[in-house]
Amino acid sequence: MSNKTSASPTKQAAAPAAGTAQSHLAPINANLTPEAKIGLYRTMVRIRRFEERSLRAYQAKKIGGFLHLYIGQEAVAVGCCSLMGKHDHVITAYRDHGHAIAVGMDMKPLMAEVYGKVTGCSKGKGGSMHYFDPKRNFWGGHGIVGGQIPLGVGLAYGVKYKGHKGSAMAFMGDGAVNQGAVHESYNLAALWNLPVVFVIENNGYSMGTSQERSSAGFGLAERGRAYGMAWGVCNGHDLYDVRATMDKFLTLAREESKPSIVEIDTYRYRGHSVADPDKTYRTRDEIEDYQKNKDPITLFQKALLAEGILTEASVGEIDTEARAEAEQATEFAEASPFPTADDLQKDVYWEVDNPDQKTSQGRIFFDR
Amino acid sequence: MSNKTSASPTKQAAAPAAGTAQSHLAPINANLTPEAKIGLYRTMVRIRRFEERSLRAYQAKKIGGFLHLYIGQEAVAVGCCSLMGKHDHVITAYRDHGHAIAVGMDMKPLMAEVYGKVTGCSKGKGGSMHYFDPKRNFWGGHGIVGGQIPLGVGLAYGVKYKGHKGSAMAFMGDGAVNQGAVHESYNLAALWNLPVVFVIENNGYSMGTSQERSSAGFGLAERGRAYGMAWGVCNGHDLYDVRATMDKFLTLAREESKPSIVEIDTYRYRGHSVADPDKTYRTRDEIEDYQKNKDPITLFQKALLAEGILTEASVGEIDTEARAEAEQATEFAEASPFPTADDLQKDVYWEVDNPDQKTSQGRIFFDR
Amino acid sequence: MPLITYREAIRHALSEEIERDPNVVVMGEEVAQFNGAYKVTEGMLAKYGPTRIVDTPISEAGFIGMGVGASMLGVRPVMELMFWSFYSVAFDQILNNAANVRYMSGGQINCPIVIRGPANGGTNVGATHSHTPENVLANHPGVKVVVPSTAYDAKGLLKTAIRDNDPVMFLENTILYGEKGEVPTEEYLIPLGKADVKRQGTDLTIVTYGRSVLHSLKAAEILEKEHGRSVEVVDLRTIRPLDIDTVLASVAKTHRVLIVEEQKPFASVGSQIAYMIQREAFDELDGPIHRLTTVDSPAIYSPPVEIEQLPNPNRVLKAALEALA
Amino acid sequence: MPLITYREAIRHALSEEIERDPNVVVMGEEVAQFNGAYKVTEGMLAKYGPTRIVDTPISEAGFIGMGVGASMLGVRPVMELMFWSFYSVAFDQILNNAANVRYMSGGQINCPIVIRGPANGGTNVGATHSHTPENVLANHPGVKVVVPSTAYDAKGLLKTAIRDNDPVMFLENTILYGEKGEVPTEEYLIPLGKADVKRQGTDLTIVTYGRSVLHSLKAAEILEKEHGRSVEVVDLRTIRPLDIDTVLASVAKTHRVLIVEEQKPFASVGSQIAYMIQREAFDELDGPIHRLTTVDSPAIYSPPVEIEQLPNPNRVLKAALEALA
Ligand SMILES: Cc1ncc(C[n+]2csc(CCOP(=O)(O)OP(=O)(O)O)c2C)c(N)n1
Ligand SMILES: Cc1ncc(C[n+]2csc(CCOP(=O)(O)OP(=O)(O)O)c2C)c(N)n1
Ligand SMILES: [Mg+2]
Ligand SMILES: [Mg+2]
Repeated sequence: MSNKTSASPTKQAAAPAAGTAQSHLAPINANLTPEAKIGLYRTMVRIRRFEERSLRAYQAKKIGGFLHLYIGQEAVAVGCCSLMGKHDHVITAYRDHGHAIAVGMDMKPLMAEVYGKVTGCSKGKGGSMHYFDPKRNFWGGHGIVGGQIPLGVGLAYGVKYKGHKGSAMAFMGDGAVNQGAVHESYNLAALWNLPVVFVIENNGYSMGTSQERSSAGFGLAERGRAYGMAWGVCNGHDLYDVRATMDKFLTLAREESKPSIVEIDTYRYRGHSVADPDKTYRTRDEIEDYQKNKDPITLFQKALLAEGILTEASVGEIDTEARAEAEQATEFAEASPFPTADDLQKDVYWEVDNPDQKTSQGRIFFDR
Repeated sequence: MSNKTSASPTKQAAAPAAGTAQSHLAPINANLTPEAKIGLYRTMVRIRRFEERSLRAYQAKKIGGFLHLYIGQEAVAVGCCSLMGKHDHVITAYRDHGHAIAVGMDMKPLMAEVYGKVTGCSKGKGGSMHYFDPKRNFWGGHGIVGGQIPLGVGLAYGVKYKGHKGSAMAFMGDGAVNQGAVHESYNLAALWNLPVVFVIENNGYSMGTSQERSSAGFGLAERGRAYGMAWGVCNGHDLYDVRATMDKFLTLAREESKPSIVEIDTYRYRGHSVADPDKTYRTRDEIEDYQKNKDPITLFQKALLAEGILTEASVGEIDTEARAEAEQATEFAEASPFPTADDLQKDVYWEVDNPDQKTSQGRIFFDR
Repeated sequence: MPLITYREAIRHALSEEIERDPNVVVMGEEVAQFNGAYKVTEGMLAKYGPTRIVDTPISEAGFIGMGVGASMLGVRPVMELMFWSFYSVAFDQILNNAANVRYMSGGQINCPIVIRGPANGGTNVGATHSHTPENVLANHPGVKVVVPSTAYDAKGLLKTAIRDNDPVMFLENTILYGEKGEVPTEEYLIPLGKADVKRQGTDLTIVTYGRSVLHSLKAAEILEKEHGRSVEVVDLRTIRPLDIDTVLASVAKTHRVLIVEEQKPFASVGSQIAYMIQREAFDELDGPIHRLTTVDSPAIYSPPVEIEQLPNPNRVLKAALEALA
Repeated sequence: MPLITYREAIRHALSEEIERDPNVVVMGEEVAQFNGAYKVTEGMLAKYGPTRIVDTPISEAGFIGMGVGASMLGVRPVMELMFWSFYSVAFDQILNNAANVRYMSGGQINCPIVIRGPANGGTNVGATHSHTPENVLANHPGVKVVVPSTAYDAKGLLKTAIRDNDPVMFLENTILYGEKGEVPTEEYLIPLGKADVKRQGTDLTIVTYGRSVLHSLKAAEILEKEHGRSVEVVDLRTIRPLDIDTVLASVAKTHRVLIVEEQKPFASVGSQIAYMIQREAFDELDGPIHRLTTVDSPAIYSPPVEIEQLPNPNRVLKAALEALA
């Protein structure tokens, strides 16, 4: 029995094809101030330097568990999250460092979190896969493939229920689209006109499985058609294109309370997680092609250099600052204490953490 | 928040529309002998009389739990199952009486099963929702909405693995299509080219919920497009059309090992289950329209009368026989003993039931 | 006090909380237009409208997850599972998301969601529809688990559950829906984690909850009348948090214990209670802790046999006599 | 006997059974081309080809259900869950379909399927990836549950599991994958439901299984050397069927019991064992049965704290001393 689908070669481009050429002219981009553009660039650089630094920490055995790097995909999170207003929410999977920095989280608690320190954004309880910052409308960081998607629909439901003009962006990978919960979410969102944008970050692989080996049919976003839902694709190597495309679908969500699926073409340079040897399922050439010709940071840097907004000097400065920031975050993480065994049973129940407002009685933890 | 989808009126016909007019000319129908046609007719009548009889037994409180009647949908099961060869398999949901009789099960063990008797097809352990006859390639009878669909894909996998030219028909209702497991099954079947036909018996409602209130988008079978899968619709009131359409897709499965989704337009006359008061969600008029103008038995009877294959006399005879058969089945059920408490722990483990081939040790049941 | 059914008591709790708090939404399959598969929500759509009483498609993972997500934003969804058995398709959303998201976020999030519906055998609906998952649920720190046995308890506990800021799993019983009990007209709340001694006694403690309380009370009556034995019946009411103190106090009085539950035996709630009693009151025990559970097989359909598979007054009586022997 | 890893032992079992029986198929996420997320199936695609070693999409409900369906036709699928934790999305297929279909059909069907993968904490992968569902699985009659602690046991039990005609849940451990043990080159089978006394002793019985066996053995050594106490370590190996006789025999010898398990405490396997011991050997007990479990909260990420959350030799030692006190 062959696993080969008859349908499509690897990463078959989903029609309508991405039209990136004009994206920088879209008002959402054309209207950006130079400072704002530099800000976007800087955020991408900061994500990359943060992750490179965390990789070194992982190699030095300072970090446990998994470390799923976002390197190569930065334009997606930065492009999407840069469009967020007060009532726009974000939820994603375990490859969440980019989104966390893109929504404005500080590097220190992020680095402390992967170190498992009590100063981490999740007090060392979540780790790399579970960054959260509800105050910035960032709802994690989730480890079960596709499991966050119903929550994302719920965020959209909450926005609508409360009468806010807002949206939820529910991010997932190309491998997640074959989870049942994702489809149930599509149907619910379409049926009830919930303001959610399902964002598929299609980096071509789920671990070692290429899209053609996991997903039947042609486009991943195009599955939205089956539910009568709007859908689109865009070029995730081009920050302008991500913003231009997402702006359209976020507006659909905010203004008309309509859901949509957007498939963003992107690529990860590293293995699935740091532990993944990354040798069996793709070629060195393929990776290098992306690094040389489609790197989102390089491409945006070139654009801003061409626009005269960045200079070689400012590029270097931004980079130096980002490295320094990552270094400081690492020092902060190193210097921070671990949680203790006494912390184990905190943050399990709201009520236990708020004893003054306790209404329950009885034993709530067992065998301690 | 409104539950109304913007998409479609109730039971929007999925394109391509069913073309029933010529179905009787399709070779699969045209080549039938008169005896075979009478056999099909008889099976539909037998299903209806069986169910009417079981309904009376339910009303007389002889039957516990649920009783989901198939009345009005007979042409679907009979049409589909009449196409089965040696390596064609069937699995369905809890509304399974029609399929059981259509694959050739005897009324006696079926009636005994709803009576909860040890002579029932599942020894009184399954009840109405859980008819099984693996010897006739009938794999149940399943209660969890959509839960049987992965099993159906597995049957197709088994057929293919064993190198047989065959298929699996996996039946579900219109409400089941929004279960995640169903979508996972679609993708797997399409990805691996498994010989399964997903049959959606669209009777317009899942309990009290109309299709437009449960499913976004237009057609239910059309969702197959998202997976690059073949799909079709047909008129479930017309036995010939069911056979002509299903023949096409079963051939695709058997000959090319390709999956498909077929949506069959049908209607149930009774409430969701006998306990359902059936007053809140549809009109008397709607039901009567179906009973008067689209009854599958009446329509096929008319066709066979017109073809000169049935006569008024033989129609009456077939009906009398079917009633008598249902009555005898009831007598059999009434006369049969119940299982006893000693039977509770039989049929749980193969090994316990086959002590001569036992390899395990230790306690396998607890607290008895 | 007026006599109302367990079903009405739940409906009243839902209605009162909907009226009290605009964030409360009742959601599930057939809860609105159909008036509820078991008519718990009868009339509520007409009264509160489709924003508060919401019908869902058959997509338990999707809509329960959606409820969890909405609860993170402060909506207070009360989700009906038509049968608790259907948690099998929503397991991940309940026990990974609702139960863990607070922890994984270091306490930044809480999920004020209630998931409710019937969880019981005894209605001849077979193996897939008769699960009693209170042990599985309570095994997961992060959720609370409630199993009321009377109309009074159901109302007071459900109101508390809806106001609770943690996810509460509320397990009802289709057979109890029609049982009547006295319920005051004025508002009341029952705290989670408080057991209720439903009958006082001195010779044997029956620890139980849910419908088994009724069987135990009947058996206790017979034991008193026909055997002259005095049985105390402790209704746990809440499984997590657990009022073990009330149990231990009773054991200290009777020195003999029978646990009665509708669970499958292996790693049931009762096994946990047994472990705790012997661990914390070893010297109080005059003999081993006995337990009566559902007979260990999938739920059978055959109606008369299912009665024998489940706890029933006769089986409780027999088990109690053994425990007293 | 050659020393091989637990991982290799499992691979050998899979390979031998694939070679023996053409119906055996190994299936799961990344088992083929990627050589297995934990390299258990390394080299097998190259050796046995894509018909026998099959990569699946991330659709656990779909492909596990598919495996159950195929097993009804006599295929013998050995399904890998990359983590057992992901059973959360396949729960219905496992515990309604695989567990119940035989019963509901009155014994007409059997499902010779094995579901295997690691189920353990200790690798800092957080709350959603660290479930140990053996209690939940074993709660459901219809399935068998195996948790091997050594390379030798893993191989012999897995081969038996694959030949078993009932659905077998086989729970491995990522941390044990690299542990070496002596495994004979000639073929052997270990029957399910047979405990193994991994160490003889007279003062205390430790009932345990899985990785906790290793911790218990280490603690037992210290107890002997530093405290002069003789501890017997009973490795259950199989949870259902359960070799309670071996446990009871040990208790009759030591009169004191400590249960060590990596479960969350509420309604764990250990609570069931405790219930059974006190019920069947009450008079043998010199004191209450003690239990050491994972600390009752979702799995923490922080690496040094997770060590403290789980059983470890120190925690076992402390608990054993308490049980001996
Ligand atoms: C339900 C479930 N199954 C399997 C896994 C293991 N797993 C983690 S990530 C992953 C691949 C996901 O790929 P994709 O969705 O494309 O996201 P990417 O890693 O490319 O960002 C797998 C199989 C999981 N975490 N959850
Ligand atoms: C997972 C699950 N959710 C809910 C139910 C309760 N339920 C049983 S049948 C049914 C309606 C199904 O409708 P449909 O699929 O259209 O089939 P029909 O009854 O019309 O044949 C519902 C909601 C169930 N059995 N399983
Ligand atoms: Mg990917
Ligand atoms: Mg229907």
